[in-house]
Amino acid sequence: MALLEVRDLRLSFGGLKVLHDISFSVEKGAINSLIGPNGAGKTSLFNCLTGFYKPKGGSISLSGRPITGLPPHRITALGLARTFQNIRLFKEMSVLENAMSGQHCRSRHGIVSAILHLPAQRREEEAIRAIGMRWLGFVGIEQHAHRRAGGLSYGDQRRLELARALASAPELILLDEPAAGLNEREKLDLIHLIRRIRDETGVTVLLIEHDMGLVMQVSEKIVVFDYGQKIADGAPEAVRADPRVIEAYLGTED
Amino acid sequence: MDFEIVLSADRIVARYGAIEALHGVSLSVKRGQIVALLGANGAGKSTVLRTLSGLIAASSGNVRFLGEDITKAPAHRLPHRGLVHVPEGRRIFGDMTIKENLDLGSFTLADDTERRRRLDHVFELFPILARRKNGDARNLSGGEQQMLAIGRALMAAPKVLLLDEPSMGLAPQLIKEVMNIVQRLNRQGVTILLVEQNSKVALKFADYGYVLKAGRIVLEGPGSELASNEAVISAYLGGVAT
Amino acid sequence: MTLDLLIQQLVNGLIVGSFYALIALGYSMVFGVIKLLNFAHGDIYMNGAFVGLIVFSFVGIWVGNGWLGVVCALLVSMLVVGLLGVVIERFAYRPMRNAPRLSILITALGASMVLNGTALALTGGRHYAFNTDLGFAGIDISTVHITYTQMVLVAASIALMAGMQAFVSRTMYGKAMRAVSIDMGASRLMGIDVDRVIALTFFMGSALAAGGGVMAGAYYGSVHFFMGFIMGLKAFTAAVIGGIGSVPGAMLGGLLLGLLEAFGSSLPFVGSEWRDVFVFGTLILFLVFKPTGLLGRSVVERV
Amino acid sequence: MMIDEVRTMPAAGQPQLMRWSVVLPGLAALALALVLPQFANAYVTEVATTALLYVVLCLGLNIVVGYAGLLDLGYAAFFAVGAYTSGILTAEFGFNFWLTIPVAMAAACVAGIIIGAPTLRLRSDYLAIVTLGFGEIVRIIARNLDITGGASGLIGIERPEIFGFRLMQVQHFYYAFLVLALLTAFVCLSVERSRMGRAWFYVRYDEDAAAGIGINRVTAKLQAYMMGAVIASVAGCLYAAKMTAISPESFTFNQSLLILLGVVLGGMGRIPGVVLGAILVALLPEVLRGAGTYRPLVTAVALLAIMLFRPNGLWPDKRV
Amino acid sequence: MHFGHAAWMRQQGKWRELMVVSFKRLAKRLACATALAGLAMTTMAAAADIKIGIVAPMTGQLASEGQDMENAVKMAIDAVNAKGGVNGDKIITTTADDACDPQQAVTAGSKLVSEGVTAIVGGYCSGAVLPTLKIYGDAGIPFVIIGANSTKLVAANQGNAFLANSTGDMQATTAVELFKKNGYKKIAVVDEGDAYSSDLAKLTAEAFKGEGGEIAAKETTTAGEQDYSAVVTKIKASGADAVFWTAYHAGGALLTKQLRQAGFQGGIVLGDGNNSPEYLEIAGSAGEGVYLLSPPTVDLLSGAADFKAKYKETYGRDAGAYAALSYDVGDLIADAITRAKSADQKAIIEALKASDLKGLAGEIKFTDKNTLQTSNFRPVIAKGGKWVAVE
Repeated sequence: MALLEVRDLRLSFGGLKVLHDISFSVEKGAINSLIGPNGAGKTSLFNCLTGFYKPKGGSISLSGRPITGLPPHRITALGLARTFQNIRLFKEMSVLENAMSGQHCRSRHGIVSAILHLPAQRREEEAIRAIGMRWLGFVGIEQHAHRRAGGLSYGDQRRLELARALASAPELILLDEPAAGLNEREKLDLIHLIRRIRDETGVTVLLIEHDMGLVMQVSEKIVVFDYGQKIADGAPEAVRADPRVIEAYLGTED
Repeated sequence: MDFEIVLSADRIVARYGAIEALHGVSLSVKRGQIVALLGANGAGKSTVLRTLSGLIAASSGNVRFLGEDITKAPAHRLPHRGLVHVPEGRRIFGDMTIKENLDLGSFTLADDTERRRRLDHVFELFPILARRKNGDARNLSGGEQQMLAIGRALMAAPKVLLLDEPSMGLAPQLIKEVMNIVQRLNRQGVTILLVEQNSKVALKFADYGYVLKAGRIVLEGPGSELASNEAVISAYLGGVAT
Repeated sequence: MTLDLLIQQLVNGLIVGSFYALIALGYSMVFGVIKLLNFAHGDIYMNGAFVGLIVFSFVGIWVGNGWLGVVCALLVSMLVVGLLGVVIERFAYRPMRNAPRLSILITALGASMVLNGTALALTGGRHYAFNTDLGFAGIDISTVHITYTQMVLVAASIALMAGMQAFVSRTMYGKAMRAVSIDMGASRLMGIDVDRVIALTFFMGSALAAGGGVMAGAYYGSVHFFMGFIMGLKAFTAAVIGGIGSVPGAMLGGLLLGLLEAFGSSLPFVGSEWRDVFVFGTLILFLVFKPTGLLGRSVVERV
Repeated sequence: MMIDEVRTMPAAGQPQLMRWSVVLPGLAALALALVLPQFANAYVTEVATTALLYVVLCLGLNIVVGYAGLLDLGYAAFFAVGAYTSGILTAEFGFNFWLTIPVAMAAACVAGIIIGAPTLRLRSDYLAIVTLGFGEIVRIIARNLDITGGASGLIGIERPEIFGFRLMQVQHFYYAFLVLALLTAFVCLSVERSRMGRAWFYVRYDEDAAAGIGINRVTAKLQAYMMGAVIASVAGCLYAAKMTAISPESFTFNQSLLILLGVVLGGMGRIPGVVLGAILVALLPEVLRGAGTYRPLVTAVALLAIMLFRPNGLWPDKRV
Repeated sequence: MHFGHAAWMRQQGKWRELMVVSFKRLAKRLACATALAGLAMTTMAAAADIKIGIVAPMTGQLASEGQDMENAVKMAIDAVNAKGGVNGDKIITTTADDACDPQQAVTAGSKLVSEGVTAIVGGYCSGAVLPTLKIYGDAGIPFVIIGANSTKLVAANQGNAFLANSTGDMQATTAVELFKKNGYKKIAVVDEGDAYSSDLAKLTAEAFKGEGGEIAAKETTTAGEQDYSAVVTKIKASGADAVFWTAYHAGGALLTKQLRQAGFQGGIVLGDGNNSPEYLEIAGSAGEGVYLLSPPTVDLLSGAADFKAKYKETYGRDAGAYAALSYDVGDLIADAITRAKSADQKAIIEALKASDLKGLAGEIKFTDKNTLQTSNFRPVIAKGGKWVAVE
């Protein structure tokens, strides 16, 4: 059984169809990519998967559990984490606090135990902190733990967003244009990091990316979108050679 | 034709907050040309247009239009001078009628006779808009909305038109139609700077082209030359370019 | 309920509703262009009434205390208070345009308190008589007495609203106003000076509120610093019922709220002491179940 | 991009729960607070007691406005719920004062849920108006019911007894409010740095990002709203006991505004700032006594000036 | 333990330690403070001059009334001092502002108590006076209330407070007498939802029903609102002979105007809160023939002409509604101290109980509940833009 199963997913905004019967799946432990020209509906699909949009029809399941139409926080709790296209960190908080935020759905102590300073609550706090630090270490920015997140360099902000998503202990992580705004050097680091996520933690990765170099290098499978429809699906080499894909990207002459 | 430079950008740098999106882009557009600005998603094409039309202030470099420095000019001053920007995603006023949308295109025009003349011109170019002029723009199809966006820009009687991805989200048949109109406008004397992802289409019409990658111009040349350049393909689909 | 009572409450609702509508219109317009809940709007209404009274007491010497005086007061007050609205926008709201929502709201609250506090400081909390010679003459329908003043009042506010609607739908600046409320960025590409359009919106919204204030002052015969608070709240309720951001919605909402109040307080089980609970309850129900109001349009929220 | 440069930078700052620049003046202030009634007369003590009442209320509202970023213009309603619950139970049903506190807290929770659950999904300006309307509704209800003593309110509320000692004088209530204020500050501090406290910050900075990392936005806001309500209700209980007579006049929109002013003045979201703001608000009528009818204007100008020139308050948050 | 976060833990520890120490210290101080406070009280009472506290709204919407009260009390005290003071001592006054707000009233009250005043006079709003009764009561300070007259004050009185103004039920009695005299059978009672007006409305309704009258409608308006048309329509439809408005002049004027505008022909009677020139100004011609239950204002009092002139001369303004009564209360307190032969507060309270003063505003004699024996309200009618007595 695939980790993520999308069947006949449909989405529309006020009569305008954004996604037409999308079906694809992501196997556990894979690194897959979603590509397509601007306006193809990739981010809309991400928003459906993560519960920010309610699809008009179709189904989504994660590890066999249906997650269609659930609110975002429930979906995250079920093991699906995401990053945002235009980095959305809690910029006024510390780097560590950002990383710790991912643990929210994995912890349970509330107001009362915080007021009473219960030992269990303190242990949990300590654990959250440790996990936050661990993921900061994983992405390589633990030395900035106590800095203001907004003060990090752009590349480090991207890393922090990854650490935050990883801290929620996901089974699948969705990366929305992780390479946007990165330079070549940082992109290489990112490719390395994405591979480490899968290899060292076993988290499955699905990314949207415009940088084809990166996509071709890291993905085992690529799903291609155009006009809200899936037009191709396969290994990088096959996709790159697919005339429909070239046409979608470069256009047709007639 | 007089190939005088009407619009030029000289090493413009633009940023969104902490992110530098353009790292010194220079380009020039000559009178009567169609110039294509190509590149993959996220390369900064729209940002170039937004900087040219004053929606974003360039943090360095400068922009000249018809011999004047317009780097610091606010966006709303430019349509009147003849530099009109058709933004990405059309950005039509959905809750207003088609006629109202067109009227707004000539906002700075005081002369009602002239407005009517231009309106007739747009209606002649896009008969579909004339037929539905009192309908809400929201109800138009994607292609019709694109026509409305172009028509609205024409109401300002542009000397230079900045077109941002007119083909986006349109079916191939419609793309062809839109491009024909672009060509027709050009023949009527409108200089056009066209941003396109659909490079085949763009280069077919363009006199000159620039290829943008990660906020830098990586390639430029006459349209026909670029059309056959392998590097263009790799700029889109990745690989060894640059 | 007898027919007479029905007609009487209909008339009552119509009159108070037309005030609500005038004020609600300004709320809606401002909300439309800059998505700001202008807490100061009720106070602008109050300021309008005071400016009207001052003008009235001066021009009354030459033109008398009749219609001519009221019309003079109305026009001058609309102009002066309209400019006041522009000043408030320029110095309080414009610097905050990109600030967090919470800060903008508190700023609006502060602007409201400043206007209110100024009026209190200048008047010492006194109630001022706004005595006109308009009188109570009118026509009788059965036992229902409708004064000419009431008729003129409703007609005047309808005329103001119609004028507003015509401005927004016909003139270039009116269209620009709507364009700015839909898409500020695209409006700039049309050559629209967004700052100017926002200033204009504040001018018109404030002028309408001032017009409402002068009419209310002249009609009810008294003016005081606190008159804007309740009116502001009710007008906001009216704007929400009609659909905030929508011009016809504001009118509809105002009239509906007026009628709702008039009939609501004659219900046997709702005493007049519960009337405000009734109004705020309606507001809360609308916000929870139909936040777009009757004529407002829903906006697709995107991430 | 400059990944390497940043990597070589020294780690800045350690996690500091409290900085000495805050702790030292804080200790000094606390010491002063403890001995104040010994050299101050009843008037000064009374003003100081009012200041402590505002400290509690402002800290409570700070959870709603400062932490969760929800503009509440009807906060006095929860203050009223506490005061009336305690007042009715002691005056009409002969409850022991201390037993009324948990009842008042529960009542505030229920009121918080009734008003919060359906409305916390709304955009912030709508929420502001709903809370304003709710504040008015509570006041009108208190005014119109018999059990609340109608418009003239409740009288004869018993003064509380603790270990056989009856709180009677200004000084007694001063210390009672001081204890409550310290307790509230302690609670706020504990929660601020806990999982829920962080969740409020996350939601306030970016609701969508917060949802994306698994935070239930509505629940988080509701919890903040309820916690604010509970704090106000406890303050209300003690207030009723101190005043012995309460009436709807004490719970007007103006009261809500004053509390909000306290929160904004010192610096939203930060305990020392809020405490400072609360004290300023309580001192305002005393300091501005000569200003007469100009007082509201001075207050308003202060609020506006703060928002325009020091949007983070007089003692802003410099955390991280 | 929080390894790696020792600093954080240290802070936590300190914080907790601090709390413990604070609580211990607090308990000690609490005992200390109580003793000291008692001490302070006795020392302060031994001042040379006799100090009288005046509590009144000096700020806020009712500041003008408060100013009148302060002025008139001071006038009376000055007169007493000019004649040699009381028992050889001079009386000095100190004013505290209650702003008609319960919370500020408590602060003002504490201020007076801590200044060691011998007695206190004043109080305009019942809501603001109520929570202070406990403070003055506990301190055993004689308190003569000038304006506030809610019946709740009577209930909350600890024996040290005296109501120099007629209470609400007295006004209700006066109102019912007027209704009967004018032949009204069905009355509509309208209040503004505040303590004062709803209290008076309730009392009047009960009193009128007790006399066999009918309450046709009982309505409440919102202060600050201008449109009363819904209420007016209900009153008209109820067939009431007359309307009794129990709240203040601003709303009273609006209601009068709108009743007449809607063609209401019946009588209109106003409570004492409407005694203001602004009422006649705003109501204009609609106010003609309206009845008002007036407190004893200088204009209505035959013997107050000198006072009126002197007040105007001294303060440059007309004496307001409560000026005459405030002057009487100033006299009353001086008289009580004289009769008590000392500044002993218990003796003063006893002396006040035995008061029998013929003042400008009428006779001041207290019942065993420390309220006036005879009502000082008198009905007046608006004629030609002026209030004239009804005989």
